[in-house]
Amino acid sequence: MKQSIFRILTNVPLTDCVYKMVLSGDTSAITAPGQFVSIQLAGKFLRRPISVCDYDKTSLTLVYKVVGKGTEMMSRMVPGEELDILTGLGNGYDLTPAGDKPVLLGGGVGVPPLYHLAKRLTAMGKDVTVILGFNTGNEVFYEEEFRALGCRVIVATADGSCGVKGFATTPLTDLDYSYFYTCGPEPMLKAIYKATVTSGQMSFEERMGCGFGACMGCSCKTLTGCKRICKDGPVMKKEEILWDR
Amino acid sequence: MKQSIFRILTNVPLTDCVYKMVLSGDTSAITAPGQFVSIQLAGKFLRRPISVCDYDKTSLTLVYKVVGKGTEMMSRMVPGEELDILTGLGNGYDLTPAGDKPVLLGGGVGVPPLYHLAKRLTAMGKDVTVILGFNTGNEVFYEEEFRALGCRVIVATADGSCGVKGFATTPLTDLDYSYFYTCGPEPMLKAIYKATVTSGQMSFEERMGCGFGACMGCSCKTLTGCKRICKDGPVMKKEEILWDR
Amino acid sequence: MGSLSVNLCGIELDNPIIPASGTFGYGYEFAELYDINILGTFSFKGTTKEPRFGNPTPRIAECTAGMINAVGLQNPGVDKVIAEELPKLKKCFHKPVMANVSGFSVADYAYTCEKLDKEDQVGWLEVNVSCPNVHGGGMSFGTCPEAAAEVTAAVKKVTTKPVIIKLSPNVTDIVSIARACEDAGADGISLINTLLGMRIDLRTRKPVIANKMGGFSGPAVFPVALRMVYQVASAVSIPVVGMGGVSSAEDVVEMLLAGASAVEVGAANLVNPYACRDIIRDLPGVMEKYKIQNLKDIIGGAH
Amino acid sequence: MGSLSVNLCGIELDNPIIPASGTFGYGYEFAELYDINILGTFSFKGTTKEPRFGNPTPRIAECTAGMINAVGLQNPGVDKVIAEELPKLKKCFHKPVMANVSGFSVADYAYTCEKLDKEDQVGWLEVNVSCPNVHGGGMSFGTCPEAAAEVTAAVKKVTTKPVIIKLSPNVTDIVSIARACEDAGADGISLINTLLGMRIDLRTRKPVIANKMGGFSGPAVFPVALRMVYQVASAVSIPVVGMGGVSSAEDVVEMLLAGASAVEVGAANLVNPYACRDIIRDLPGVMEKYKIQNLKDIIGGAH
Repeated sequence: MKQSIFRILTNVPLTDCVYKMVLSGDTSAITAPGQFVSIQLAGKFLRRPISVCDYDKTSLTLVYKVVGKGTEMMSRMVPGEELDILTGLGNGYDLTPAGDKPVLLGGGVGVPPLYHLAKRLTAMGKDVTVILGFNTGNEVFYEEEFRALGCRVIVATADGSCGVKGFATTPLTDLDYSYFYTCGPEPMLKAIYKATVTSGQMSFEERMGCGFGACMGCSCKTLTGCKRICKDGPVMKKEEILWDR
Repeated sequence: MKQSIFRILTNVPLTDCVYKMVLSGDTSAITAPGQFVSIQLAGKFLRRPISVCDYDKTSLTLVYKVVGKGTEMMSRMVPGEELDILTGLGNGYDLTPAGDKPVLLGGGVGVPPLYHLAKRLTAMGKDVTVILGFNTGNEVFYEEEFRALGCRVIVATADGSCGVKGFATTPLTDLDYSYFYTCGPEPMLKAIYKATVTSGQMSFEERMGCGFGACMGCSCKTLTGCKRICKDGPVMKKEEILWDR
Repeated sequence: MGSLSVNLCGIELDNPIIPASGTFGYGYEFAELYDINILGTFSFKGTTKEPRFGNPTPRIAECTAGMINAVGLQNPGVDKVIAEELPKLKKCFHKPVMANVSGFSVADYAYTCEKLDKEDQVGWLEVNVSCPNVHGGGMSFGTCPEAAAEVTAAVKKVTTKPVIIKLSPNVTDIVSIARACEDAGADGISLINTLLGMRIDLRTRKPVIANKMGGFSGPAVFPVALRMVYQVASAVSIPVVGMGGVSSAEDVVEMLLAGASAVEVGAANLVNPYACRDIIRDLPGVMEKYKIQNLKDIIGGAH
Repeated sequence: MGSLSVNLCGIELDNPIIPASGTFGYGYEFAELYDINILGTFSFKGTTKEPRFGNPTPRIAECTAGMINAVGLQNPGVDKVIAEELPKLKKCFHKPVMANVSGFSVADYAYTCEKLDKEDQVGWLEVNVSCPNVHGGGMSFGTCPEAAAEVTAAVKKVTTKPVIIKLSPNVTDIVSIARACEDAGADGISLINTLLGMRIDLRTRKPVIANKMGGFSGPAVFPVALRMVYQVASAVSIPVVGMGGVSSAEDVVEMLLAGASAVEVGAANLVNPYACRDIIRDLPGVMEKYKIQNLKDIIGGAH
């Protein structure tokens, strides 16, 4: 974990309420895809945890949804403004068990953390399939970005207005995959837990206090004991998940 | 009273800790010299009351001393920044009883509200004497500005490092004046109350809640009953003042 | 558009917004700024039997997201309020007004309430048993169920108007005090008055406030206020008026969900004199955002 | 340069800065960020007789200038704390540590304190009779002088180490409770624990926190904390540890002036993991600005 100042390079909307912010700063504390950062906002007491969409040595890409006053404040920020950010939070995805045909399943604002994961897996020469689930067509984002990485991309919308009609699990049935990685709302994670025939990793969300393991605000029970979503998670192995937390 | 947004035109230091800020905005609510404005600052709950140094139809000049975090925040503001300001607060000085040879006595940060007063009195053709009291020479400001208005200016410093050695009252002894106006710390006001041989008006300071007469936070007793420094003051007639408040 | 109206002890309010006592004077200063008849009503400056100058100054200290005041019930006394203030109030406000009353003995409270009961424009009596700024006064009544009940019963004897008891948050068990007031005949409960707070000036190394301590209010106290409103609303069957740090239309909705039938706005008026006008203006938009048809429908919705 | 050192119940601290229980774990997470031996000491995660998972999530709600938590004393239980946590703590922290203890009965408190008393590194026992987040537990002991005294006496019987009783601010008369603890043999008083608060989610129209209410902390509570520290410090002759919203070196000085012998820093650690390091770094400059030679000299200076 590292606390440092980042400068906004760009901040543009991808859909009605999803924005993409690119910042420049020290990303040396980020060690794995699926980790998150925590942003201090003027006038807000708690930091805002945001998953890392992509990063390199000097830049950080965040794709976030405007859900409250804090993220709305972020959406109004302009290039040149600076932010106090804690980087390198959480465990992130483990790439080693991916196998050669991993599938990545993202639901809504759960899509962003899968991008850098896909980048790493494709770079390793894996045959990567990405399933992006949304409620409706005008909510779809990052389809082309995943394609540009060389992934097979399947979009699913609940109302069928774009891609397959159904949920992220729908295309799974007739798909051959070696392992799965997912991030999204809990109902979707539960469905994926049931639908998947292989092992995999899931990224969870919870209201956090500190974001770095100090306050026990986001604890959950697992088959391997109590875990802190922010520090021992947000990514958990399918095998350790206890749904009745 | 009026609430409106002002834009900073300039904000420059006059001494180590006294700054001059010129803003553009709607000054129509300001009706008399000696009134004050109340400024909202990000992250501060209460507004900051600042006396009006000068104004015209579209611009407002504030000369303020950095005493705490709020005024320090103001001193770091740059041209173009906007401020939410309540204007036209307080009663201000009454010019009618000035006579033809009024004397204006200012102590430290009590000097600014006398500037627009001097401007009005000289415009009325009065023979105006201004006595500026400071602790030491490097705290002196606005001497030239008052001279430029055509006032006779006498500077007094406690350590004698500039002008007359002594207090604002020192030059009074051999001065012929028709009426007095003053603003400054309470010990100085008490001294002037004793030293002056004519009637006059004094401007008082107090910790304020609202600044417009609603909260009774700055009440004081006078010979003419309870008064609110912010609404019935800050200017009071010598005749009504009760020192043991 | 849905309705903003609520009912407080049998009197219909156009909306639940009520400037709190001590932050709105007797109304006419604010009437110079906007038409105060847009308000549900307002609670006028705390009135006592005898005139009071109040505490020495400084009476005000700033805090993070709030302020401390130690005014000490400055007011001209009930006779002068009736003779001089209410006629001025009547000129600019044409709805029933809430009369806020404080005292130093049960007899004081009864005396002042009996006089105000005869004023046509007084719609409710808000009896303040919780002023933190008068020694041996107000607050002691609000920290003990028996004393609060005694004041309530005495006031009920001398008025036919709805009696709302204003409670102090500086207690271990707010519910027992609220219940005691209800049992003694109170028609409503308003809370919270200010939290007892203090600041020290690092330069002088002395308390900022001449009276050392004072009443802490502002957005900082909102979570404590909301909690107590929720607790009291679930324990009594009479209407609850929620207050404490309310500064936005969202805060008002949150208070109603906690069980408030109406909402008082205090410190916010002192930093934004148009606070109540702005909140009333913003309420319809917030209701639409959260799919609220009528404000009445959501009172106590979080229980 | 003057001295930052203070004395807490006979043990000298290099400075008065103490991370508060529940915001600093058992130290080692923060030891990855900076050398925690710069601290005066720290109070480790509240420990109970049996292991506890605590309350369901959500456990956290944001507020203006603060937060509400309802963790509910999650901890592995005293035996595991001694077997697994303290050895890890010992590796990164080489000063006496403050052991924070909670319980659900007088026997619980005594049991846990007796076990921790045998640990060399434990310098003080901070006995929490004020947790707002456990039903029928902790807090009830802290809201009644007799119960607080009973816990104090029971703990004093099983330890020779200084016993500091941590009090709840959710009471009518904090002074009577502090005095009862002193009379029962307490070596110090620490306050304030969190204020009981609540938030409601306008979208779901339900309380944000699964447990409905929780403990409110952060800069918003500072004026209430300072007031209670001032009241207790003038009523007892044992050392007082001040806490509640402290986030800066200036806040620390204000707490010392109010009568605190040392100062705990809580919520600030959660939004700025380097908060205590920064405060210790800033103290000399603030002391110079306000012409303070030694911090010891100004304790209780505002009385």
